[in-house]
Formats: sequence, C-alpha cells, structure tokens
Amino acid sequence: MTILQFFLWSLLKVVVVTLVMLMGIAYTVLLERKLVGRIQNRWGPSRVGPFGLLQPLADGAKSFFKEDLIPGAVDRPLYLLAPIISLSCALIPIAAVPFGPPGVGPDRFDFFEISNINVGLLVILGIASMGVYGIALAGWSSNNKYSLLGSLRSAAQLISYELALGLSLVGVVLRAGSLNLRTIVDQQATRGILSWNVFGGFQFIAFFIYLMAAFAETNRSPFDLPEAESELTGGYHTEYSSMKFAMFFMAEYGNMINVGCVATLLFFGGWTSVLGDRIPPPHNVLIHAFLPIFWFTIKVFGFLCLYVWVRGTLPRFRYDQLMNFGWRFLLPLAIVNVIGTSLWLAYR
Amino acid sequence: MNESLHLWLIPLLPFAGFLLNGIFGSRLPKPAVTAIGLLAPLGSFLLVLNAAAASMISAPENCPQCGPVTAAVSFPYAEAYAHPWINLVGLQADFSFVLDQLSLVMLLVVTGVGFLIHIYSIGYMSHDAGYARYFSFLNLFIFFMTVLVLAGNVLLMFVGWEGVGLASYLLIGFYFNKTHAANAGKKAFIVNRIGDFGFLIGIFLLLANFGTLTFSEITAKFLPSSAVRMVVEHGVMMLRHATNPLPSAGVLTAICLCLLLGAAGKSAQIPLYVWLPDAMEGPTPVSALIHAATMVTAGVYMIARTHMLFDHAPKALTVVAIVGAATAFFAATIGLVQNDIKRVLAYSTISQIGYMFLACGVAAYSAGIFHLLTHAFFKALLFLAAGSVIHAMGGEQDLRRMGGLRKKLPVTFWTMTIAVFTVAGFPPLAAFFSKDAILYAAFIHGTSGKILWFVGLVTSLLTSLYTFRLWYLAFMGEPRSEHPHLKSTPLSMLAPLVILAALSICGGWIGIESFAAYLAPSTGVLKSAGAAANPPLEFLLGILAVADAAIGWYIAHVFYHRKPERPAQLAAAFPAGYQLLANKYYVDEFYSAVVVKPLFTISKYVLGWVVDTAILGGVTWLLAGVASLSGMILQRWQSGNLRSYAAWLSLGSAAVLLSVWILGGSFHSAAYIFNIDFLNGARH
Amino acid sequence: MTFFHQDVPLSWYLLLSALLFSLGIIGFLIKRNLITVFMSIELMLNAVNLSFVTFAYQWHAVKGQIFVFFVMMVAAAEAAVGLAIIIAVFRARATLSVDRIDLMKL
Amino acid sequence: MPRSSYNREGIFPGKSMQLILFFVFAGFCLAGAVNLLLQTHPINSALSLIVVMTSLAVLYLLLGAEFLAAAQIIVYAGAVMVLFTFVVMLLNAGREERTLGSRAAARVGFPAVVALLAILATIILHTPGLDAVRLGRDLATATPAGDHSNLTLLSTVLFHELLLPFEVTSVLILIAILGAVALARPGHEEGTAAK
Repeated sequence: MTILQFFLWSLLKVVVVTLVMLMGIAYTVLLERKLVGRIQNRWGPSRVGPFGLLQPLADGAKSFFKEDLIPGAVDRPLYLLAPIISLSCALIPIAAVPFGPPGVGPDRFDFFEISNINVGLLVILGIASMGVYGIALAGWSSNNKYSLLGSLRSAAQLISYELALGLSLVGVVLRAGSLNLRTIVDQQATRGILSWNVFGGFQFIAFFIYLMAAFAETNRSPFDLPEAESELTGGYHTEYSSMKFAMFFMAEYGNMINVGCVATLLFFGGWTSVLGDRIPPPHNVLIHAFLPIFWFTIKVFGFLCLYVWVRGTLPRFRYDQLMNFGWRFLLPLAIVNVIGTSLWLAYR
Repeated sequence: MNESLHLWLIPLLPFAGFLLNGIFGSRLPKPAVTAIGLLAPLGSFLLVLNAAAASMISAPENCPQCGPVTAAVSFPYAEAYAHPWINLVGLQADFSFVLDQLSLVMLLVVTGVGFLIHIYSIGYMSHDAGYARYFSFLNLFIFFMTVLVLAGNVLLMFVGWEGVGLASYLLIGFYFNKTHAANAGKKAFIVNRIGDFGFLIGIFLLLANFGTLTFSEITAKFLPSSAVRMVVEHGVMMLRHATNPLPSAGVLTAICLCLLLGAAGKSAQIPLYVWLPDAMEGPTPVSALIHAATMVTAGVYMIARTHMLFDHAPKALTVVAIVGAATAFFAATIGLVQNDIKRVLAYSTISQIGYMFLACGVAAYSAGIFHLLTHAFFKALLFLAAGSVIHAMGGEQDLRRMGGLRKKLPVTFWTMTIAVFTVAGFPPLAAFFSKDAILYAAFIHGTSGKILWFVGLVTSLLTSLYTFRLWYLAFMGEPRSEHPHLKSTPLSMLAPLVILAALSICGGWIGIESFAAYLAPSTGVLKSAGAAANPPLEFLLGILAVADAAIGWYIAHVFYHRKPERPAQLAAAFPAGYQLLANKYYVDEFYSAVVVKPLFTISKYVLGWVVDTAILGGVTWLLAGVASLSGMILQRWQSGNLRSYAAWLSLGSAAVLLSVWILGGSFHSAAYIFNIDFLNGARH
Repeated sequence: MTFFHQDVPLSWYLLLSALLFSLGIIGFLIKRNLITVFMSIELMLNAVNLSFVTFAYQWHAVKGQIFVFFVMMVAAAEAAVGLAIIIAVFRARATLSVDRIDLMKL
Repeated sequence: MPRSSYNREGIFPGKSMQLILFFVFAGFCLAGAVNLLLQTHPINSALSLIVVMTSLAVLYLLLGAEFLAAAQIIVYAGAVMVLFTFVVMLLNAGREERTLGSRAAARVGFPAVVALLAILATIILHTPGLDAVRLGRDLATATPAGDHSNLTLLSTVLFHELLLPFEVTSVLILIAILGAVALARPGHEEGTAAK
C-alpha cells in the first residue's frame, strides 16, 4: 500500500483505539462505583440514564465546566505539565498492545495493533515508568506539603514496585524467548487454557507478584497511600481541580486498563480463546475479526472486576508495611521465581 | 631417581615460627609460645634426618663423575624455586637449594644442636619478660642459618650470611636496656660489616671473572678443561659449554683473600675477632648456639664450600693457615687471664675456630669440618654448663666469686668435666680425634706445616691450661663467695647437657678417615688420610698432643688448686705481660684509636658540617626553593573550582584529539580513531 | 520533495552526538548548580552512547550496542553514588553552588 | 504462525520517514540540551534532559537498536532522572545564583569547546565510509541480526563473550548501592549544617 494509505489507516487505528480507551476509562469508573456500591450493600449511581449508564458523561461534563482555579504559589508551567504527563503516560502504552492476530484485512495490514514493536513489553514498561513524573511534578509544583509528601511517597512506591513488576515478567519472557507480545501470546495459544502462562507456564507465582505490584503501580488500594485522605487530604492532587484533577483521575483508571491488558497478554493468553488453537479459525470474516477482541475484552474486564473487588474489601496498608512488603517479600520472591523458571526451562 | 626432599620446608618452618611468635607471641600463652618455638626447629631437624636417611644408601660414591647411583637421593641434590630469582644480563641467580655431604653435616649440626639449645632455653629464659621475642629471634636465626647452609649459589648464601648477622645482632642486644648489650650488638654488627664488605667484593670479583655465582658451575670451570663437559646442576646431569676461560692465579688469590676477610669477620678471626668476646652480653644459650656452635663457624663452612677456589690459590691458603694459627694462639693466651667465665669460653671458641682455619689452610677441609662438628658439641656443652652455673648463681659470671660448686651442681659438674677433658683433647673424647687430625694434616704439610703444627701444639697446651683453670676455679676448692640460694636447675636444662655430653664423648669415634671419605665429593680428598697416611707418625703426634694436654692440666692443678696464691705472684712478677694479656693486647684500644676516633672526627667535622650542612643542605634548600616557587605559580591552577577544571580538561581533550589527528596524518587514519577495534573484532 | 527522498547519512548522527557532547561541556562550564552540572555529565554520556550506536550500525557490530548497555549500567551506579555524595555535601555545606564548594575540607 | 512473520517490516516504510523522524527528534535533542543550559532551576533542567533522553531513544530505534531504546527509557528516563528529580525535591534546591567562580571557565573553556567541536566536525565530515552507510529503505538492514530482533544476538554476545564484564558490572552496581546508602545515611557526616 502507498504511504498515503498507510498514514490514513494508521490514523484511523489511533483514533479508534484512543476513543475506545477513553470510553473504557469512563465506564471503568462507573463499574467501580456500581460494584463498590453493591459490596457496601447500596445502589451505585442509578439516576442518570438507565441503570446510571450515562453517569460518566455527566461526570465528564461536570468536571469540564467546573471552575479551574490555580493557586498562586504554584510553579505554573510544571503545575500545568504534570497532569498532561500523567494522562499521556496512561494513554500511550495501549499503542503497543495487540488485541488480535495480525494479517487480518487488506494486504496484511495490522489492524489489531497500533504498532508491533519487537520489544513491545519493554516499551510498555518504559512508558509506564515515565508516569512517575506526572505525580512527582504535580506534588512538587503545587507547593504544598501534603502534595509533596504524597508525591514523594508515590514516586518511591512506584520505583520500588517497578523492580518486582519487571522481575515477575522475566519468567514469562524467558518461556517465550521474546519480548514481542504477539509471540508471547502465540506461544500460549497452542493448548488453550492449559498453555496459558499462569497455568501451563507455571507462572502463577509470577502472576501473584505481578498482581501485587500492579496494585501498587496504579496507586490502587490497598496501596493507595499517595492519596490517603486521612493523612494527606488527597495527596499529590490536593491542589488540582476540575479538568486537571479529572486528568489524574483518568490516568489512574487508564493505568488500570493497561495493567489489565498486560496481565491478559502475558498470563491469560491474550486474545486467544479458552481452547486456543484447538478450534479452527471461523470462516466468517467478521467473526474471525472480532472473536479475538471479544476474548481480550472479557479477560481485561475480569481483571478490572478483580481490582474493584479488592478495593472494596481490603483496608489500606501502612507505609512501612508497604515498603517492607515490596522489598523484603515481593522482590526476593520474584528473584526466586526467575531462578526457578530458568532452571525449569533449562532442564525441561 | 631423586625423590623430593622438600628442602624448602627446612628453612620455612623456623621462619613460620618466627612470624607466629614475633607477631602474636606477646598475646599467646607461654606454653603456646614454647610449642611454636620448639616445633619449628624440631620439624626441620626431622626433615634433615629424613634427607640424611634418603642419601645414606651408598652415599660415599655420589659424585658428579661417577654417574647414576642407587641411592634414593644422589648428591648433590638440588631444588630450584621461582627461578630465575635474579635474571640479568651476566647475572643468573636461581633461588635454589643444594644438599650435599658438606651441607648435610652442617645442617645436622645446626638443626640438631639448635634444637637442643631451644630446649635448654625453656628453662633458662623461663623467668624472662621477652620470652616470645627470644624464641622468635632464635627461630629467625635457624631460618637464616639453614638458608646459608643450603644455598646453591654465593648470592643466596650471602642472604643467609647477612641474616644470621642480623639475628646475632638482635640476640646479642637482647637485653637492649643494658648499655653494654646494646653496644656489644652494635660492635658485632659493625665489625661484621667490614667482613661482609670483603665478602661482597669477593662476590663481585667472582661474577666478573666466572660469569656465574652457582657453586656447581664454578666447580665445573675447574674440571679438566674441555669445550663441553658434564655439570651437575639442579640434580640433573646437563651439558654446558665452558664460557669465559679460567681467571689468572692473581685474581683467584684476590677473590680468596676477599672471601677470607668475610670469613674472618663472621668467624671472629684476626683481625676481626674483637666482637665475639663482647657478644657474650647476650643470653648464654645464644652464646652457645650462635657464638660457639653454628654461626661463627659459618666462615669455615664458607671456605670449605668454595674450596675449589682456595685449592687453586695456594698463597691465599697460606694466609688462611697463618691467620688460623695466629688467632688460635693469641686467643688462647688471652683466655688464660680472663675472669668472666663466658669470656674465657669466648676466647676458647676463637682459638678453636683458629684451629679450623688452620685445617682449611693446609687444605684439610674435611678435618676442619670434623673439628667444627666436634667443637659444636663440646663448646655448646661448655656454654650450656656455664649457663646453668650462672643460672644457679643468679647471674654471677665472675670466676673469682665461684668455687666449690662440685657438690652443689653435680650434673652440671660432671658434664662440665666431660667438656673440659674434651677440649683439652684427651682420648677417647671427640676433640682428640679432630684436633689430632688437624695437627697431623698440618705436620705433613711441607716445611711451613711444621711451624703451624708447633703453634697448634703450644695452643693445645694453653687450651687445656685455661679450661682446667676454669674447671678448678668454678667447681673445686671452697666457695669464694657465699651464694645465698642456689636455684635448682630444671630438667629442660639438664637434658640437653647430658645429650651433648654423650655426643662430645663419642662424636669423634667416626674417625677422620671415614669422615673425610664421606666428605670427599664435596670438599675434595684429604691428603693426610688414605694412601698418604702414616700410622706410626700419626700415633706419635697423638701421644705428644695428649702429653702436653696433660702438662697443661698439671700446671692448672698446681696453680689453681694446690697453690692458689701462685698466679698472683706470677702476675706481680711479670706485670707488663700480665697487663698485656689482661687487656687483650690492647687491640680494642688500638682499633678505637686508629679507626673509631678518626672516623668520628671526620664524620663530625668534614661529613657533618661541610658535606651535610653546607653542600647537601644548600642543594636541598635550593631545590626546595625552586619547587615551592613553581608550586606558588602552579597552585593557582588548582583553584578547587570545578568549572575551571572542566575548562582545562576540555582544552586538554581538544589538544589530544588534534594531536592524534595530525599525527594520524590523513583523514583515513582520523577515521581510524573511530574504528574502535573491539568493534572491528565483532563485525557480523 | 527531492530533499525528503534522500537517506540519512551516518555522519549526521555523529555530528548530532558531537553537538550534544559540546553542549554537555558548556553546561559543565556555565552551570553553577551541582546537580545541573551532574546532569550535563549525563548529557555527555548520552552523546557518546549515540555515537556508539551509530558505529554499531555502521559496522553491523552488536558489541557497540553492548557497550552502550554497559555505559548505562555504570551511569546508573554513578548517579546513585553521585547524588548520595551531593546530598552529603549539601548537608555539610548547606549550598549546592560549585563556586562555593571549592575546598576539600570543611 | 511462524514468528518471522512478526518482523519489523511496516513500522515506517519509505526513506523520507527516516529523514523526517531524524530531523524531528534531533531537533528535540538539541532543543532539550540547549534548554538544559538556559534554565536556571534544576528541575526544569532535569525535565529538558528527560526530553533529550527520550528523543535519543527514538533515534536508537531508527538506528535499529530497539532494545537500547527501551533500556534508554527505562534506565535513564525512568530511573536515573527520577533520582535526579528526587534529589532536587529533597534538597529543595532553588534557582542557582550567578556567582563568578572562575574566569578560566569562560576564557579557556569556550574556545576549547569550540575547537573541540570544530575538530570533531571536520573529522566526521571528511571521513570516508561514514557517508557511504546510509539509513534507508527498510529498517531490516538496520538490525545486524537480519530478520528478527537483534535482541537474540545481543544477549548471545553479552552472555557468552562478555559474561565476565557483565558480572563485574553487577558487582559494581552492588558496591554503588552500598556506597550510596553509606553516604546518604544521616548523622555520621561531618558538621551537619542547615537542614
């Protein structure tokens, strides 16, 4: 295809994916509010639209039209930059996430992934690690001790748990022998659920570590200390209001989705069905095109539900507990897992 | 066929002992110190015994000429380590140990007697504060002495040579808080330096004229001349080309005289004997080990080791003989009138070593070594006995205040008696055979030999005289001073006495013939023995020797037992002579007047003021001035400011890049700057 | 459009790295803040890394990239220690100005 | 399906893409570097340095070193610079004051830098063999390994030929950690001045 077509198609992909992502974020919020409501034995939002389905739009409109006040003492450029960094770092990683097999569509144009990078996993991790700056700068620029403490906390937390996170993925990478997400998924597709990394790959320990680290990475409870209202009145985004606050808010949920995608790809066989390659690909093009997306979405959805469930049930950690848990428990465990996996692979 | 004897362990064990005791000794409990101090020499003694056993099978005929033998170890057996130790153009010195008959005998003496004296020291030094220090020094001495003996080349021997000098210095000055001891140590050190100076010159001459310092190669030079000849080196027979030709007789004589100077320094011969009597300031076991049995005889050993040189320098040999005879005589005369028991023994030592030199001088090296062996036994015995006397009398050393100790110290008395009779040369005790061998060898050594023989004879009379004098004064008669409490002598001191007594009784029974035959490969054939032997003459000479020993005994009996007042009268009769002897021929005074005082004056005025203060000081001041001046200019560079450093750094890097580029000449080579070669290495 | 249809010569990458390096030196020269000076060191390291990668490309040699990898590791270590030192210095001197910190001892 | 079908064709077809991307990100690099110098507040300098590093990562990608690109982002932008910003926040370092410490910096340094740059530029521009190699058409040639990622090759070389240096580096990093802890531990350094 010509360069022009290439550009157009790519543009299309990007737009679609971004929109889907934004909607996903919005409705993840709704999902959370509803589920937590059920857990706490109350109705979630139910007024706006049927079953409150339009609630997200209302929220968006509200936060958009609210007055946007900027305190006088802030370091203005950084104060403005911080939420942008946060949100973009939450939105970009999806670009490296494949939703389905390649080669569907005209002359093997890759519809189901914005860009297929050899080291896609590393790219996702890298961009996710850039997310720290958003929080750190927010806390620092808003010139407020609560914000600063919150941001320092969260930055420290993110750095500490990145180690465990990365190490927990090493096992999977070792098994696949590649950092290309599609390769990793293909390798899990062979025997369906039995060959998913979390089961067939004996990576359940890795998955456990990844889960913990992911909670911490996304500042979700039980690791949501940066925004521990009781101590920090809201943490790094204390001084933010209206749309900027909303950006941080979206960033958090975007990160949740990213983490969910990665978990799906690495541990749950990505877009492949429960039976994997056991069932032949359907002849109908549409089904062939959208079955993978269905599976992928289901898996990510389950992961998000797990998130909300945990938030609804578990209390918050204390900071020193958090650090000890990360350094003294998760990290050694991850190292052990890496060693074990490599031994297993070596003597298999 | 050569099984490894691990010679390196022999010196190393005592060295380990030295390190352990020297570093941790002060913290270790006393038994531990004792254990370390004893086990080290014991270990090396056992190793030496093992070596001896390994070599004894058909040992006598092991020699370079007679090819392979059936012994487990064939002499000379050599081990080389880390060689080449020194590898320069014209100087090849391996760190190699060589064991042959000569060094084996010497090793047996060193480690065996050394071990006995270690045992003795336990009792003798038991109440001393510097117990650990003492044992560490003693081990250090054993280490260096074994290195000296085992050395395969002159250089390594010199290392050991200096080392034993150091050990002796440390031990003489053991009671360093006593001024006498400290001075005595210094004196010994300095006098030895003079001798070592000679030794060094000798080594340089050797290197210059032979191009090698290895004994075997030097020997090879003297073997019947042919372009290619067999040489034993590192225990294997190898072909070696005869390099530079044999030096002239004059050069050889010079070399030998230099070596003789060194030997005289170490073995306390004229003119360098003055340090030994003062060395008696050290603890008595030290005097026994270092200044009687082993170290002072190193000179003899060295001459025997380099006999191939002396054999070809008859003039030097004559000098050796004369020095030996003269020393023997004069030392004996001085010994007559000394009142300090240890000094008497010291002069006796000097004169006995004189005998050994005499033997070497008449090319009867094996006889000399034989006497060395026996002397090691009886002189160590004498010293140890004297030591136990001193120990018993609480440090009293003056003969005039002793007396009547016979009943109080029976064991000491009897062992001392054996020693005295041995020294005097009564058969069948050890010294009789060795001294007899020396005198006989001297007698049959041409006309000049007769004179030497006569001197030796007179000396042996004097010897028996002063030894019996000591005997009578110390043990016979009535106590000349009330010694309040005689300390009981511990067993650890008595046992060595007994063993040494036994040795000095039967040490000589080997007989010179078989001994010489055994030593023949390493010290050459003894002329007086074997074919040239003349039993009747030898017998006659033996009778004579015993006779005049008996005369000496009689005189001593008269003078110091029956008529104790007689010596005083005699001294009064010949005051000049007595003074001369009592003041040891004023040699010390002479030296101090001729050497020491002028040296002090020159050092103080010429060197001190003119050279040091004026010239050197001026130059130094100048240099310092220049340095500090340039420092003042340059220190502005080191402003401590990071940014200025960065500036200069970048300037420097620019300069380097430019220079590389320009020196590179063309852009292609400039491109080469970029082709970092590990990249080139890994092109795919 | 002709301009856009030519390839990128490697020398441009090298020039870029040279420029960055010089900028790093200049940063070293003009910046007063210890931390910023340290940053310009990192900038220089990055410039050198770029040239390494370029040469690795030119020679089709992986080892160039591995060298960059090592440089990164060492830079990380250096950053850790260096920043710790900076903190210690700040504790001791209460300033970060390189012009003020010009004595070995306090 | 076979892994080789996932190779890197189709990221950026066309040579002009190379050129555009190069210019864009080289521009970012230089802008960031210059900004690093112009900013007076360390935090701004840090941010501009991050810009430099990320755009360098893209350049690495263009040069076919995608692993290094990722590592660049994770290690430098993700870890090292975070450390920097941390320290800036921790010490609450304000704007730097214009002190005049050394005249040498200005009088020697700048000519030296200019000279250095000039020499380098001349050498680079005049060196044959550099212009010969051009990044062009499909990036497959960019990766030395050929069809799929050069990661395999990289790791092979790293863990076989250069294993010892690798281990040594790990030791180095360990030592660095210890040193950092020892240095930053409060209370034991001389004269704890204003906090």
